[in-house]
Amino acid sequence: MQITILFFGQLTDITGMASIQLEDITDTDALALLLHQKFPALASSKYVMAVDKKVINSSTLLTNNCTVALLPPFSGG
Amino acid sequence: MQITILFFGQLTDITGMASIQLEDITDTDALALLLHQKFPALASSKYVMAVDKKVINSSTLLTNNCTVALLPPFSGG
Amino acid sequence: MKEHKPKNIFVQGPVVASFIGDSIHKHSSNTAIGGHSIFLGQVREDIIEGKKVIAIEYSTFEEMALEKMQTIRESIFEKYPLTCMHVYHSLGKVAAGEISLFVFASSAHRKACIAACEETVERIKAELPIWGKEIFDNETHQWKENK
Amino acid sequence: MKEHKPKNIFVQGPVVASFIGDSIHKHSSNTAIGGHSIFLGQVREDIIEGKKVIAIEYSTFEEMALEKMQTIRESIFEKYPLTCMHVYHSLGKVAAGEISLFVFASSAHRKACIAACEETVERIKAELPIWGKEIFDNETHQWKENK
Repeated sequence: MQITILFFGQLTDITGMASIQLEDITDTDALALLLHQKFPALASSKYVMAVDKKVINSSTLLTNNCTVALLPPFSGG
Repeated sequence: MQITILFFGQLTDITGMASIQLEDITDTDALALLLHQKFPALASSKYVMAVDKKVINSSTLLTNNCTVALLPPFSGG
Repeated sequence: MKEHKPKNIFVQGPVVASFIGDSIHKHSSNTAIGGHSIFLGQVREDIIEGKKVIAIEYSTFEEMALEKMQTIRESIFEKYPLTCMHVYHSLGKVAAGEISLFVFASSAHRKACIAACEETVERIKAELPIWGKEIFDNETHQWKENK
Repeated sequence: MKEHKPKNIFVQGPVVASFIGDSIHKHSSNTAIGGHSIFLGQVREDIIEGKKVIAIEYSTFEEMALEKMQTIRESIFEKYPLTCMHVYHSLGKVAAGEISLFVFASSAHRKACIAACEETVERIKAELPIWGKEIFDNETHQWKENK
Protein backbone atom coordinates (compact mmCIF):
# COMPACT_ATOMS: atom_id res chain seq x y z
CA MET A 1 0.00 0.00 0.00
CA GLN A 2 1.50 3.24 -1.22
CA ILE A 3 0.51 6.68 0.10
CA THR A 4 1.64 10.06 -1.20
CA ILE A 5 1.94 12.87 1.33
CA LEU A 6 1.98 16.49 0.08
CA PHE A 7 3.24 19.44 2.14
CA PHE A 8 2.27 23.06 1.43
CA GLY A 9 3.08 26.60 2.51
CA GLN A 10 5.01 27.02 5.76
CA LEU A 11 5.02 23.23 6.28
CA THR A 12 7.57 22.89 3.48
CA ASP A 13 9.91 25.12 5.58
CA ILE A 14 9.73 22.36 8.22
CA THR A 15 9.90 19.30 6.00
CA GLY A 16 12.32 20.67 3.45
CA MET A 17 10.37 18.75 0.81
CA ALA A 18 7.08 19.07 -1.05
CA SER A 19 6.10 15.39 -0.92
CA ILE A 20 7.03 12.01 0.48
CA GLN A 21 5.93 8.45 -0.29
CA LEU A 22 5.03 6.17 2.64
CA GLU A 23 3.76 2.58 2.84
CA ASP A 24 1.34 0.63 4.98
CA ILE A 25 -0.28 3.24 7.18
CA THR A 26 -3.77 2.39 8.42
CA ASP A 27 -5.34 5.79 8.94
CA THR A 28 -4.68 9.53 9.18
CA ASP A 29 -4.13 9.42 12.96
CA ALA A 30 -1.33 6.91 12.49
CA LEU A 31 0.07 9.03 9.66
CA ALA A 32 0.07 12.19 11.82
CA LEU A 33 1.91 10.34 14.59
CA LEU A 34 4.53 9.10 12.17
CA LEU A 35 5.00 12.53 10.53
CA HIS A 36 5.31 14.25 13.93
CA GLN A 37 8.10 11.82 14.84
CA LYS A 38 9.87 12.42 11.53
CA PHE A 39 9.38 16.23 11.59
CA PRO A 40 8.88 17.27 15.25
CA ALA A 41 8.04 20.93 14.38
CA LEU A 42 4.96 19.69 12.51
CA ALA A 43 3.34 18.72 15.82
CA SER A 44 3.13 22.36 16.89
CA SER A 45 2.05 23.63 13.44
CA LYS A 46 -1.51 24.48 12.45
CA TYR A 47 -2.75 22.39 9.55
CA VAL A 48 -5.66 20.31 8.32
CA MET A 49 -5.43 17.10 6.31
CA ALA A 50 -7.14 16.43 2.99
CA VAL A 51 -7.46 12.86 1.72
CA ASP A 52 -7.80 12.82 -2.06
CA LYS A 53 -8.56 16.57 -1.98
CA LYS A 54 -11.33 16.31 0.64
CA VAL A 55 -10.62 17.94 4.00
CA ILE A 56 -11.22 15.46 6.84
CA ASN A 57 -12.46 16.20 10.36
CA SER A 58 -11.78 12.87 12.03
CA SER A 59 -9.41 9.95 11.49
CA THR A 60 -9.90 8.43 8.07
CA LEU A 61 -8.80 5.05 6.70
CA LEU A 62 -6.15 5.26 4.00
CA THR A 63 -6.32 3.24 0.81
CA ASN A 64 -3.75 2.21 -1.78
CA ASN A 65 -2.51 5.10 -3.97
CA CYS A 66 -4.33 7.72 -1.97
CA THR A 67 -2.91 11.21 -1.53
CA VAL A 68 -2.87 13.01 1.78
CA ALA A 69 -2.23 16.75 1.75
CA LEU A 70 -1.21 18.74 4.83
CA LEU A 71 -2.71 22.21 4.48
CA PRO A 72 -1.61 25.10 6.74
CA PRO A 73 -3.96 28.13 7.08
CA PHE A 74 -4.85 29.59 3.67
CA SER A 75 -3.61 33.00 2.64
CA GLY A 76 -4.70 33.55 -0.95
CA GLY A 77 -6.11 36.76 -2.35
CA MET B 1 -36.78 91.05 -8.62
CA GLN B 2 -35.49 88.55 -11.16
CA ILE B 3 -35.78 84.76 -10.77
CA THR B 4 -34.30 82.09 -13.03
CA ILE B 5 -36.21 78.82 -13.36
CA LEU B 6 -34.41 75.73 -14.64
CA PHE B 7 -36.15 72.63 -16.05
CA PHE B 8 -34.51 69.20 -16.27
CA GLY B 9 -35.10 65.72 -17.65
CA GLN B 10 -38.65 64.85 -18.70
CA LEU B 11 -39.85 68.31 -17.60
CA THR B 12 -38.13 69.84 -20.63
CA ASP B 13 -40.38 67.64 -22.82
CA ILE B 14 -43.30 69.54 -21.24
CA THR B 15 -41.88 73.05 -21.18
CA GLY B 16 -39.98 72.86 -24.47
CA MET B 17 -37.28 74.99 -22.85
CA ALA B 18 -34.46 74.54 -20.35
CA SER B 19 -34.96 77.80 -18.47
CA ILE B 20 -37.19 80.82 -18.10
CA GLN B 21 -36.78 84.20 -16.38
CA LEU B 22 -39.63 85.45 -14.17
CA GLU B 23 -40.08 88.55 -12.04
CA ASP B 24 -41.68 89.43 -8.70
CA ILE B 25 -42.74 86.06 -7.29
CA THR B 26 -42.96 85.86 -3.50
CA ASP B 27 -42.31 82.22 -2.78
CA THR B 28 -42.04 78.75 -4.29
CA ASP B 29 -45.76 77.99 -3.78
CA ALA B 30 -46.67 81.03 -5.87
CA LEU B 31 -44.09 79.99 -8.44
CA ALA B 32 -45.50 76.44 -8.69
CA LEU B 33 -49.01 77.85 -9.21
CA LEU B 34 -47.81 80.11 -11.97
CA LEU B 35 -45.80 77.37 -13.70
CA HIS B 36 -48.73 74.93 -13.54
CA GLN B 37 -50.90 77.54 -15.27
CA LYS B 38 -48.27 78.14 -17.92
CA PHE B 39 -47.46 74.41 -18.43
CA PRO B 40 -50.51 72.40 -17.29
CA ALA B 41 -48.77 68.99 -17.67
CA LEU B 42 -46.27 70.06 -14.98
CA ALA B 43 -49.03 69.84 -12.35
CA SER B 44 -49.27 66.08 -12.81
CA SER B 45 -45.49 65.55 -13.06
CA LYS B 46 -43.30 64.30 -10.23
CA TYR B 47 -40.59 66.80 -9.30
CA VAL B 48 -38.92 68.54 -6.37
CA MET B 49 -37.73 72.15 -6.28
CA ALA B 50 -34.23 73.31 -5.40
CA VAL B 51 -33.63 76.96 -4.52
CA ASP B 52 -30.03 77.90 -5.18
CA LYS B 53 -29.14 74.19 -5.42
CA LYS B 54 -30.75 73.23 -2.08
CA VAL B 55 -33.79 70.96 -2.29
CA ILE B 56 -36.70 72.47 -0.33
CA ASN B 57 -39.45 70.64 1.55
CA SER B 58 -41.86 73.52 2.19
CA SER B 59 -42.64 76.87 0.60
CA THR B 60 -39.59 79.09 0.56
CA LEU B 61 -39.26 82.84 0.05
CA LEU B 62 -37.55 83.84 -3.19
CA THR B 63 -34.91 86.55 -3.35
CA ASN B 64 -33.50 88.67 -6.16
CA ASN B 65 -31.32 86.72 -8.62
CA CYS B 66 -32.11 83.36 -7.08
CA THR B 67 -32.33 80.22 -9.18
CA VAL B 68 -35.09 77.66 -8.79
CA ALA B 69 -34.56 74.24 -10.35
CA LEU B 70 -37.39 71.77 -11.01
CA LEU B 71 -35.93 68.28 -10.62
CA PRO B 72 -37.83 65.18 -11.79
CA PRO B 73 -36.85 61.76 -10.31
CA PHE B 74 -33.13 61.09 -10.75
CA SER B 75 -31.90 58.34 -13.05
CA GLY B 76 -28.12 58.55 -13.11
CA GLY B 77 -25.76 55.59 -13.00
CA MET C 1 -18.84 77.30 2.50
CA LYS C 2 -16.74 74.82 0.59
CA GLU C 3 -13.03 75.31 0.89
CA HIS C 4 -12.38 74.35 -2.70
CA LYS C 5 -14.19 73.88 -5.98
CA PRO C 6 -15.78 70.40 -6.14
CA LYS C 7 -13.94 67.82 -8.25
CA ASN C 8 -15.39 67.21 -11.71
CA ILE C 9 -16.87 63.73 -12.25
CA PHE C 10 -18.40 64.18 -15.70
CA VAL C 11 -17.04 62.88 -18.98
CA GLN C 12 -18.59 63.42 -22.41
CA GLY C 13 -19.80 60.11 -23.85
CA PRO C 14 -18.92 56.65 -22.52
CA VAL C 15 -16.21 55.72 -20.03
CA VAL C 16 -13.88 53.59 -22.15
CA ALA C 17 -12.30 50.34 -20.92
CA SER C 18 -8.74 51.46 -21.64
CA PHE C 19 -9.26 54.50 -19.38
CA ILE C 20 -10.30 52.12 -16.60
CA GLY C 21 -7.23 49.95 -17.23
CA ASP C 22 -4.97 53.03 -17.11
CA SER C 23 -6.65 54.18 -13.94
CA ILE C 24 -5.99 50.81 -12.27
CA HIS C 25 -2.39 50.84 -13.48
CA LYS C 26 -1.73 54.25 -11.91
CA HIS C 27 -2.56 52.82 -8.48
CA SER C 28 0.39 50.41 -8.55
CA SER C 29 2.60 53.21 -7.27
CA ASN C 30 0.51 53.45 -4.10
CA THR C 31 1.85 50.46 -2.19
CA ALA C 32 -0.27 51.18 0.89
CA ILE C 33 -3.27 49.83 -1.05
CA GLY C 34 -4.34 46.22 -0.48
CA GLY C 35 -7.70 46.18 -2.26
CA HIS C 36 -9.67 47.96 -4.95
CA SER C 37 -13.42 47.75 -5.41
CA ILE C 38 -14.82 48.91 -8.74
CA PHE C 39 -18.38 49.31 -9.93
CA LEU C 40 -19.22 49.86 -13.60
CA GLY C 41 -22.67 50.76 -14.86
CA GLN C 42 -23.26 49.55 -18.42
CA VAL C 43 -26.16 50.57 -20.67
CA ARG C 44 -28.53 47.62 -21.18
CA GLU C 45 -30.22 46.96 -24.51
CA ASP C 46 -33.63 46.57 -22.83
CA ILE C 47 -36.71 45.80 -24.88
CA ILE C 48 -39.62 47.98 -23.68
CA GLU C 49 -43.00 47.35 -25.30
CA GLY C 50 -41.31 45.93 -28.39
CA LYS C 51 -38.85 48.81 -28.77
CA LYS C 52 -35.13 48.31 -28.24
CA VAL C 53 -33.02 50.74 -26.16
CA ILE C 54 -30.05 51.64 -28.34
CA ALA C 55 -28.54 54.35 -26.10
CA ILE C 56 -29.09 56.48 -23.03
CA GLU C 57 -28.54 60.22 -23.24
CA TYR C 58 -27.50 61.66 -19.88
CA SER C 59 -27.99 65.23 -18.69
CA THR C 60 -27.39 66.87 -15.33
CA PHE C 61 -27.72 69.99 -13.22
CA GLU C 62 -23.95 70.08 -13.13
CA GLU C 63 -23.20 72.59 -10.37
CA MET C 64 -25.63 70.94 -7.98
CA ALA C 65 -24.47 67.43 -8.89
CA LEU C 66 -20.81 68.28 -8.25
CA GLU C 67 -21.57 69.91 -4.90
CA LYS C 68 -23.69 66.91 -3.88
CA MET C 69 -20.95 64.49 -5.01
CA GLN C 70 -18.47 66.43 -2.89
CA THR C 71 -20.75 65.99 0.15
CA ILE C 72 -21.10 62.26 -0.56
CA ARG C 73 -17.33 61.92 -0.99
CA GLU C 74 -16.64 63.68 2.30
CA SER C 75 -19.08 61.54 4.24
CA ILE C 76 -17.71 58.32 2.67
CA PHE C 77 -14.13 59.31 3.58
CA GLU C 78 -15.24 60.07 7.15
CA LYS C 79 -16.93 56.68 7.43
CA TYR C 80 -14.35 54.40 5.78
CA PRO C 81 -10.51 54.34 5.93
CA LEU C 82 -9.96 54.78 2.19
CA THR C 83 -6.72 55.47 0.40
CA CYS C 84 -8.56 57.12 -2.49
CA MET C 85 -11.80 57.11 -4.45
CA HIS C 86 -12.53 58.14 -8.05
CA VAL C 87 -15.92 58.65 -9.67
CA TYR C 88 -16.74 59.21 -13.35
CA HIS C 89 -20.20 59.62 -14.87
CA SER C 90 -21.08 60.08 -18.52
CA LEU C 91 -22.97 62.98 -20.04
CA GLY C 92 -24.48 62.87 -23.52
CA LYS C 93 -25.07 59.70 -25.49
CA VAL C 94 -23.86 56.30 -24.29
CA ALA C 95 -24.72 53.35 -26.54
CA ALA C 96 -25.96 49.97 -25.29
CA GLY C 97 -22.95 47.94 -24.11
CA GLU C 98 -20.97 51.06 -23.21
CA ILE C 99 -20.11 52.19 -19.67
CA SER C 100 -21.74 55.27 -18.09
CA LEU C 101 -20.58 55.03 -14.46
CA PHE C 102 -17.18 54.14 -12.98
CA VAL C 103 -16.69 54.13 -9.20
CA PHE C 104 -13.24 53.09 -7.96
CA ALA C 105 -12.48 52.84 -4.21
CA SER C 106 -9.15 51.70 -2.72
CA SER C 107 -8.06 50.88 0.82
CA ALA C 108 -5.44 48.95 2.79
CA HIS C 109 -7.90 46.18 3.67
CA ARG C 110 -10.75 44.90 1.51
CA LYS C 111 -13.79 45.55 3.72
CA ALA C 112 -13.48 49.35 3.57
CA CYS C 113 -13.20 49.69 -0.21
CA ILE C 114 -15.99 47.16 -0.88
CA ALA C 115 -18.44 48.87 1.48
CA ALA C 116 -17.44 52.38 0.36
CA CYS C 117 -17.84 51.55 -3.33
CA GLU C 118 -21.29 50.02 -2.86
CA GLU C 119 -22.54 52.89 -0.68
CA THR C 120 -21.21 55.48 -3.12
CA VAL C 121 -23.00 53.81 -6.04
CA GLU C 122 -26.29 53.77 -4.11
CA ARG C 123 -25.93 57.42 -3.14
CA ILE C 124 -25.01 58.50 -6.68
CA LYS C 125 -28.15 56.85 -8.02
CA ALA C 126 -30.39 58.27 -5.29
CA GLU C 127 -28.95 61.74 -4.77
CA LEU C 128 -27.25 63.13 -7.87
CA PRO C 129 -29.42 65.26 -10.17
CA ILE C 130 -28.72 63.25 -13.32
CA TRP C 131 -31.30 62.11 -15.85
CA GLY C 132 -31.11 59.34 -18.43
CA LYS C 133 -33.22 59.45 -21.58
CA GLU C 134 -33.58 56.00 -23.13
CA ILE C 135 -33.38 56.29 -26.90
CA PHE C 136 -35.27 53.57 -28.79
CA ASP C 137 -34.47 52.11 -32.18
CA ASN C 138 -37.55 53.81 -33.66
CA GLU C 139 -36.20 57.22 -32.55
CA THR C 140 -38.77 57.66 -29.77
CA HIS C 141 -37.59 57.98 -26.19
CA GLN C 142 -38.57 57.45 -22.58
CA TRP C 143 -37.09 58.87 -19.36
CA LYS C 144 -35.43 56.34 -17.11
CA GLU C 145 -36.32 56.22 -13.41
CA ASN C 146 -34.01 54.67 -10.81
CA LYS C 147 -35.36 51.93 -8.57
CA MET D 1 -18.23 13.35 -10.24
CA LYS D 2 -17.79 16.65 -12.06
CA GLU D 3 -19.21 16.78 -15.54
CA HIS D 4 -16.31 18.81 -16.89
CA LYS D 5 -12.79 19.82 -15.96
CA PRO D 6 -12.80 22.86 -13.64
CA LYS D 7 -11.91 26.18 -15.27
CA ASN D 8 -8.36 27.38 -14.64
CA ILE D 9 -8.05 30.53 -12.52
CA PHE D 10 -4.28 30.69 -12.12
CA VAL D 11 -1.90 33.05 -13.91
CA GLN D 12 1.88 33.12 -13.51
CA GLY D 13 2.98 36.39 -11.91
CA PRO D 14 0.80 39.49 -11.48
CA VAL D 15 -2.55 40.24 -13.11
CA VAL D 16 -1.71 43.26 -15.29
CA ALA D 17 -3.97 46.30 -15.60
CA SER D 18 -4.21 46.11 -19.40
CA PHE D 19 -5.56 42.55 -19.10
CA ILE D 20 -8.28 43.89 -16.78
CA GLY D 21 -9.07 46.70 -19.25
CA ASP D 22 -9.32 44.18 -22.12
CA SER D 23 -11.51 41.95 -20.01
CA ILE D 24 -13.91 44.84 -19.32
CA HIS D 25 -13.92 45.81 -23.00
CA LYS D 26 -14.95 42.29 -24.08
CA HIS D 27 -18.15 42.61 -22.04
CA SER D 28 -19.47 45.48 -24.18
CA SER D 29 -20.83 42.91 -26.63
CA ASN D 30 -23.08 41.48 -23.92
CA THR D 31 -25.84 44.08 -23.90
CA ALA D 32 -27.90 42.21 -21.29
CA ILE D 33 -25.39 43.41 -18.67
CA GLY D 34 -26.28 46.48 -16.59
CA GLY D 35 -23.57 46.34 -13.92
CA HIS D 36 -20.10 44.97 -13.25
CA SER D 37 -18.54 44.57 -9.83
CA ILE D 38 -14.78 44.07 -9.70
CA PHE D 39 -12.47 43.30 -6.79
CA LEU D 40 -8.70 43.57 -7.13
CA GLY D 41 -6.26 42.39 -4.48
CA GLN D 42 -2.99 44.35 -4.55
CA VAL D 43 0.21 43.41 -2.70
CA ARG D 44 0.86 45.90 0.12
CA GLU D 45 4.36 47.06 0.98
CA ASP D 46 3.81 46.35 4.69
CA ILE D 47 6.53 47.04 7.22
CA ILE D 48 6.76 44.12 9.67
CA GLU D 49 9.23 44.49 12.55
CA GLY D 50 11.27 46.95 10.53
CA LYS D 51 11.38 44.80 7.41
CA LYS D 52 9.64 45.81 4.21
CA VAL D 53 7.51 43.36 2.19
CA ILE D 54 8.76 43.63 -1.39
CA ALA D 55 6.72 40.77 -2.87
CA ILE D 56 4.44 37.86 -2.12
CA GLU D 57 5.17 34.48 -3.63
CA TYR D 58 1.99 32.44 -4.10
CA SER D 59 1.71 28.67 -4.24
CA THR D 60 -1.29 26.35 -4.33
CA PHE D 61 -2.55 22.80 -4.27
CA GLU D 62 -3.80 23.40 -7.78
CA GLU D 63 -6.12 20.46 -8.42
CA MET D 64 -7.89 20.93 -5.09
CA ALA D 65 -8.09 24.73 -5.51
CA LEU D 66 -9.68 24.45 -8.96
CA GLU D 67 -12.24 21.89 -7.79
CA LYS D 68 -13.08 24.08 -4.79
CA MET D 69 -13.36 27.17 -7.00
CA GLN D 70 -15.75 25.26 -9.27
CA THR D 71 -17.93 24.47 -6.24
CA ILE D 72 -17.88 28.12 -5.15
CA ARG D 73 -18.73 29.28 -8.68
CA GLU D 74 -21.68 26.88 -8.92
CA SER D 75 -23.12 27.96 -5.59
CA ILE D 76 -22.71 31.67 -6.44
CA PHE D 77 -24.49 31.17 -9.78
CA GLU D 78 -27.31 29.33 -8.00
CA LYS D 79 -27.67 32.16 -5.48
CA TYR D 80 -27.39 35.23 -7.74
CA PRO D 81 -28.74 35.96 -11.25
CA LEU D 82 -25.37 36.60 -12.85
CA THR D 83 -24.58 37.03 -16.52
CA CYS D 84 -21.01 35.86 -16.00
CA MET D 85 -18.16 35.75 -13.50
CA HIS D 86 -14.40 35.57 -14.02
CA VAL D 87 -11.72 34.86 -11.41
CA TYR D 88 -7.94 35.12 -11.77
CA HIS D 89 -5.35 34.47 -9.04
CA SER D 90 -1.58 34.81 -9.31
CA LEU D 91 0.97 32.10 -8.68
CA GLY D 92 4.67 32.81 -8.16
CA LYS D 93 6.08 36.20 -7.32
CA VAL D 94 3.92 39.35 -7.27
CA ALA D 95 5.73 42.57 -6.30
CA ALA D 96 4.32 45.21 -3.95
CA GLY D 97 1.89 47.39 -5.93
CA GLU D 98 1.00 44.58 -8.33
CA ILE D 99 -2.32 42.75 -8.48
CA SER D 100 -2.70 39.13 -7.34
CA LEU D 101 -6.48 38.65 -7.41
CA PHE D 102 -9.10 39.75 -9.96
CA VAL D 103 -12.76 38.88 -9.41
CA PHE D 104 -15.20 40.19 -12.03
CA ALA D 105 -18.99 39.61 -11.70
CA SER D 106 -21.64 40.95 -14.10
CA SER D 107 -25.43 41.02 -13.98
CA ALA D 108 -28.45 42.83 -15.41
CA HIS D 109 -29.01 44.77 -12.18
CA ARG D 110 -26.36 46.01 -9.76
CA LYS D 111 -27.34 44.23 -6.53
CA ALA D 112 -26.57 40.74 -7.84
CA CYS D 113 -23.08 41.44 -9.17
CA ILE D 114 -22.06 43.47 -6.10
CA ALA D 115 -23.17 40.78 -3.64
CA ALA D 116 -21.76 37.94 -5.77
CA CYS D 117 -18.36 39.61 -6.15
CA GLU D 118 -18.01 40.27 -2.43
CA GLU D 119 -19.10 36.77 -1.43
CA THR D 120 -16.75 35.17 -3.98
CA VAL D 121 -13.78 37.19 -2.64
CA GLU D 122 -14.56 36.10 0.93
CA ARG D 123 -14.89 32.46 -0.08
CA ILE D 124 -11.67 32.52 -2.15
CA LYS D 125 -9.75 33.85 0.85
CA ALA D 126 -11.31 31.37 3.28
CA GLU D 127 -11.59 28.22 1.20
CA LEU D 128 -8.97 28.01 -1.56
CA PRO D 129 -5.74 26.19 -0.68
CA ILE D 130 -3.41 29.03 -1.65
CA TRP D 131 -0.46 30.28 0.37
CA GLY D 132 1.35 33.59 0.23
CA LYS D 133 4.95 33.90 1.33
CA GLU D 134 5.85 37.51 2.15
CA ILE D 135 9.35 38.23 0.90
CA PHE D 136 11.19 40.94 2.87
CA ASP D 137 13.81 43.36 1.62
CA ASN D 138 16.49 41.54 3.66
CA GLU D 139 15.68 38.28 1.81
CA THR D 140 14.00 36.66 4.81
CA HIS D 141 10.35 35.66 4.57
CA GLN D 142 7.18 35.04 6.57
CA TRP D 143 3.99 33.16 5.67
CA LYS D 144 0.90 35.29 5.37
CA GLU D 145 -2.31 34.28 7.18
CA ASN D 146 -5.74 35.52 6.11
CA LYS D 147 -7.92 37.30 8.64
